[in-house]
Amino acid sequence: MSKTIFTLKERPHVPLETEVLSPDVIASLKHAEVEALPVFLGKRQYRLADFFAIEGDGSEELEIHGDVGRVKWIGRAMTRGRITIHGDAGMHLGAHMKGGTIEVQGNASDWIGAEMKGGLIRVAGSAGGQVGAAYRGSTSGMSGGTILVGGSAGLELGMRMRRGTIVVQGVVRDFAGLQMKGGTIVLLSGAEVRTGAWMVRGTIVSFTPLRLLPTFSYACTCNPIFLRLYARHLQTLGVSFPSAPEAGFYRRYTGDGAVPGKGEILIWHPQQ
Amino acid sequence: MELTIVKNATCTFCGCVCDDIELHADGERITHTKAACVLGTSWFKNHTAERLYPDALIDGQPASVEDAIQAAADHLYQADMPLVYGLSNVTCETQREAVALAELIGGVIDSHTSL
Amino acid sequence: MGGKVSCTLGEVKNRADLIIYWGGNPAECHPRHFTKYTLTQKGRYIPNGRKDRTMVLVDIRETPSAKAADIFLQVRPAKDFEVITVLRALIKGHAVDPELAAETGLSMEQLQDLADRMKKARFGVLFFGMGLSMTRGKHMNSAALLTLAAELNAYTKFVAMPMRGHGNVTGGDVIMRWTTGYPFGVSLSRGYPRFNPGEFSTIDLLIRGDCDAALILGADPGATMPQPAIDHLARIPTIVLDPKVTHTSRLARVHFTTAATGISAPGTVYRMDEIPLPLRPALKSPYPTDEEIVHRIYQAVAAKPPLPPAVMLSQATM
Amino acid sequence: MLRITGGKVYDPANGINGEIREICICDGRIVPEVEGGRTIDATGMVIFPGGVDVHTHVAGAALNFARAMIPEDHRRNQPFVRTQVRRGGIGGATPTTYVTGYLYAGLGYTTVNEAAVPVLSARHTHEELRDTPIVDKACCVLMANNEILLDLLEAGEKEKAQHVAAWNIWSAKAYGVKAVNPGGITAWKWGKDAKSLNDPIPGYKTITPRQIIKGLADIVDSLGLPHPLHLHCNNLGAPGNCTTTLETMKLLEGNRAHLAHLQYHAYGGDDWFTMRSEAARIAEEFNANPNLTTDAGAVLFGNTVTITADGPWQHLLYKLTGHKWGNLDVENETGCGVVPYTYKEKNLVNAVQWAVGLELLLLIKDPWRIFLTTDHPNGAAFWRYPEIIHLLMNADFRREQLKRLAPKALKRIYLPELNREYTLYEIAIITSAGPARALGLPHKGHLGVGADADVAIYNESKDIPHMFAYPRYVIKAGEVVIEEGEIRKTVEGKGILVQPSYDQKVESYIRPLFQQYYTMSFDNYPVEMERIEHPDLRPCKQPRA
Repeated sequence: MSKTIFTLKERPHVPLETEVLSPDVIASLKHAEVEALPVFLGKRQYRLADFFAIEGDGSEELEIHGDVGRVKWIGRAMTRGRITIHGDAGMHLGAHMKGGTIEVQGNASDWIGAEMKGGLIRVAGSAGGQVGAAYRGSTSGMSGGTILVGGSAGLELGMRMRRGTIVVQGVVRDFAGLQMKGGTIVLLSGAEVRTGAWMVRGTIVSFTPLRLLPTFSYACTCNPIFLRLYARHLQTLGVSFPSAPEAGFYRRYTGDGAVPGKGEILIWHPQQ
Repeated sequence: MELTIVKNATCTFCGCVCDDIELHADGERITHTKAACVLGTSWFKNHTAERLYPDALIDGQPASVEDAIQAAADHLYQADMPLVYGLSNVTCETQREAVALAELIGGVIDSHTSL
Repeated sequence: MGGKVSCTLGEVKNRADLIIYWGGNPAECHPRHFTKYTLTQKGRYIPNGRKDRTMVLVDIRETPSAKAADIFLQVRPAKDFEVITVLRALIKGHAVDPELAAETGLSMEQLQDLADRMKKARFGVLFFGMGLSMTRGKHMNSAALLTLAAELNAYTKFVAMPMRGHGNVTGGDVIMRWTTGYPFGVSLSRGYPRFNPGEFSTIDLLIRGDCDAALILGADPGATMPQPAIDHLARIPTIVLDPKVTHTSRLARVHFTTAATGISAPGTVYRMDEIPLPLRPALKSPYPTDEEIVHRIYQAVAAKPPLPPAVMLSQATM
Repeated sequence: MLRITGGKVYDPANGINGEIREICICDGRIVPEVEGGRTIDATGMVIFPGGVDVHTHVAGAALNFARAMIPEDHRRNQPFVRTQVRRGGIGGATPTTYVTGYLYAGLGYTTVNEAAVPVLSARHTHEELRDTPIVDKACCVLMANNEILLDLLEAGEKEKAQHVAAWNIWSAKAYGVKAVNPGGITAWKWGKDAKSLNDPIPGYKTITPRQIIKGLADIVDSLGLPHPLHLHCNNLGAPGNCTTTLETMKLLEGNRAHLAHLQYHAYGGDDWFTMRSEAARIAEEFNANPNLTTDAGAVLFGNTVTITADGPWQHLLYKLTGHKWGNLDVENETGCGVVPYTYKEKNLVNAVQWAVGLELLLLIKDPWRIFLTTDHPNGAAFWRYPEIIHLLMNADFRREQLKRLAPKALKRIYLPELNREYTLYEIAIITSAGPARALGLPHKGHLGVGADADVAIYNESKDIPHMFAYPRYVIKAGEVVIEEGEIRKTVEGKGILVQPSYDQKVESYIRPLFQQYYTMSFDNYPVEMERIEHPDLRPCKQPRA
């Protein structure tokens, strides 16, 4: 299968906006057309080739090399194909995306997968704030798809998310699942404070004890079947967590009573 | 110096923006305030009509306003991502001009509110 | 989704029987707030002034404002969000974990008492200061208080208002809203306004080094901002307009001395409740106004070759 | 100098119905003839007087408050990119000021009336209007919950009330008087409402909404204001509110009045489940009351934001939708509520609302008395007017649209039975000639000699929405501002206002009360005349003694 390879020539001195780095835009273009695509360095418009050495014609598979930590909007609203970033990725990576896959081998900045509807984003390193979140004022954050973060993640993870899955291996900062309306957040190393604040519905699973808001109430202990199915599904994506009935159980809390909401937070207790 | 008295003056020191202040001025400085609080009084008395500073500085050296305007325009025009920041202790009329300028130079505009 | 429920200060003067200050110290920072607008004034429906009102102060330490308060509630640092969230649950009669609630520094009795007072007030107001909006949780703390006020309207009349500092900072919000649609943190780099606090807010931009020139007016970030932000301002061409040579002027490439707002420069400013007021300067400045300098810079830039018009690739990129 | 030749002219004020006529323009006005200058060949085109919006919310504290509340709407709509001739900005439900001017001009509208201005923040409204290019701007000052005025009306001091009202109009540099939910906003300051015309309003001893309405209508007539009392009736949006509206119409016999956004006041039923259209009853009564004019306040499906001084209604809407809610009470004068809203075809209530707006436009016989509005942005953004024109001009299209409604809705509305189709002549009346006349602007809304040279020229087309959304030319005060859908020039509009006469001594009556109730200095309250750019001071008729 053909690939289009982009190598950043030099880290831009201010952010570069490249929503054209998406398989939907690039797939059907010839090499020269790809080179001529418009990008924005602050207020000035340039050609994509001014910043990237480009190999190959356009394709559904984009491989990006170099430190694109200051390159914004890669994979915006993409519906298909694959983007692999060999380095760090900038803000709004895969925002509004509907399908396809984005892989980041380094860290990612803020707003990855914001308001996404489908597809998969996998970040090997850490992610910034507002992963899968709603942009300011929007009623819903991500409404489908999967975001997997290998390291830690920042503030307001999954803010107002409606559907979809976010899994974070490392510790997540404050307000994970803020005003969540649905979907699932899996926290393998827990989170700082205010997890699930003002959540209405949805599920947050944590494998590390959490300090909960006083407005969550303890409901029961359980080991729901859906989580075991979920674990099996996530395993196909390379994520594993304990789930067998003999391995332990979850303490289930509901809230946020302040809203009032019917969300659930499940905290894993391994069997001694 | 002739004494001027201004009634219903507006104090812009804090967000209360009291507009019932009486100011007595001798042309060079405000000598007396009525109704202002301690913060307002020191604010009014802290500014004068004297020429205490150069009109403009370029790289730390006194310069004419016209030269400084050109220098500022060059910097802002050349920049790819200029920032216009502050907007607190200036008038609304200035703020309107600042937005127009930010638009012209393709910049970011932001105020104390974002802090 | 909550909202923003507010009023002009005269409504507080005329009607408020419960006044709550949260994370603010008006006695020292807004000295005439009590006497001109809120606490001690007699109002149309508050014939006895101070006697007809209850004042509550919520803060992490006992400031001089506490002397004015009937009730002082000391919250543990960085626990405001938890307190407000508990209050939201209590006003609706929902259960709260007393042990976790106690971690806020307030007892259940105190919290329940405040919730009851808020519901029973005839007209309640929540003023919130930087002690709330600049601590852990930041904009969510303000959002929490605004939501609490909005929800209280299911039981009685309640409003909330930020205690804005810094002269005309409110005017900045107001004018940016009508010219750009957003109150602050707006990027115009693509030829139309985009809003994203955290991305286009000044401290974030400066600390990330994401801007390459700065025009500073009506502020002295060189004296107040975190060092990495100041360092970036010193690295890039910075232009300052100020009635004095400030900390920021000293690290700037270009400084303009301008007439002082309201003292020697005329115009309009907005009060914290978004009421516009005219200025009546008492002095004539030897310096031009900020307005004039900004306008002249505008003209000087406009005289240069225009940038090609921005291309709209799809709909707004945000 | 400009000559427009070969176009079909629709100038209802002068009885011209689609005749090919030449229009000549000099110094911003229509003149009998010109020598030289540019000629526009308008062959195959339709010429209208520039549009006049009798009721819209485009500037001021309330709208500006709403702007900050809906960033999601700003992102959803096409933004305006800066060019050499125009500013950048935001479109959507609450466009930025510059874009508001561009969008209105882009429809062929050249005059707008901002319908709700508190005196306390009138300075703000005028600052925004100054940043709203191209169109001429009038505004109405809010009066029906002004407590100093209510006290006088309660005390029966009509004459003094008249002087206070006139002083307020001049202080706000306004053109007309607006009454919103008379007494209801004052009640809202205690979390209550004024639902019946005859009950004393909370906080007062005896005064009722009825007395406020009658009192203000008398004052406006006595002052000889060019525009009658601009009234937003009590009980807006509530099922069964047609009773209140009918009562209000009766009450206004003997006065002139303009009933704003009648659509929101023409509902039957007892609750949200039984709500139905009462457009037929309302239209019948309205047809019989030639002293009244109205505007549609039509609703279109889609996203918008509702903004009204009617605080209690907005709180109810917030509770019904669970959406965001903004509220801003203005001391002693008024309030405002903001709730983002989506009108949906499958929602029974919304379907009825959509139908009622069209029904009123079709059932009210005299197009000179009902005007096209959406109560922007409440029913829909103004830039969607061409969609309503389409619905009015094409009954088949209307029937098609009915299929999109919740089927139950069809039993609650009259629209399926209505076959009337508007002509271009009638469209010119409801979008220009009629509102200009109702506003009392003799130099607007027509193309006769001496009129302001505000002209909209459309390509004649069967594609009605396209034709009206993209005028071929728009001329404002003699300048071609739009050509082929592009802004060519951004001229500044005028500020239209009146100076009604009042006894200067009234200031000494107001001053102590003001110092007692307000929080700013009395001397800083009135808007300075210098703040009105290009003022157009209109005369009042001789006051009735």
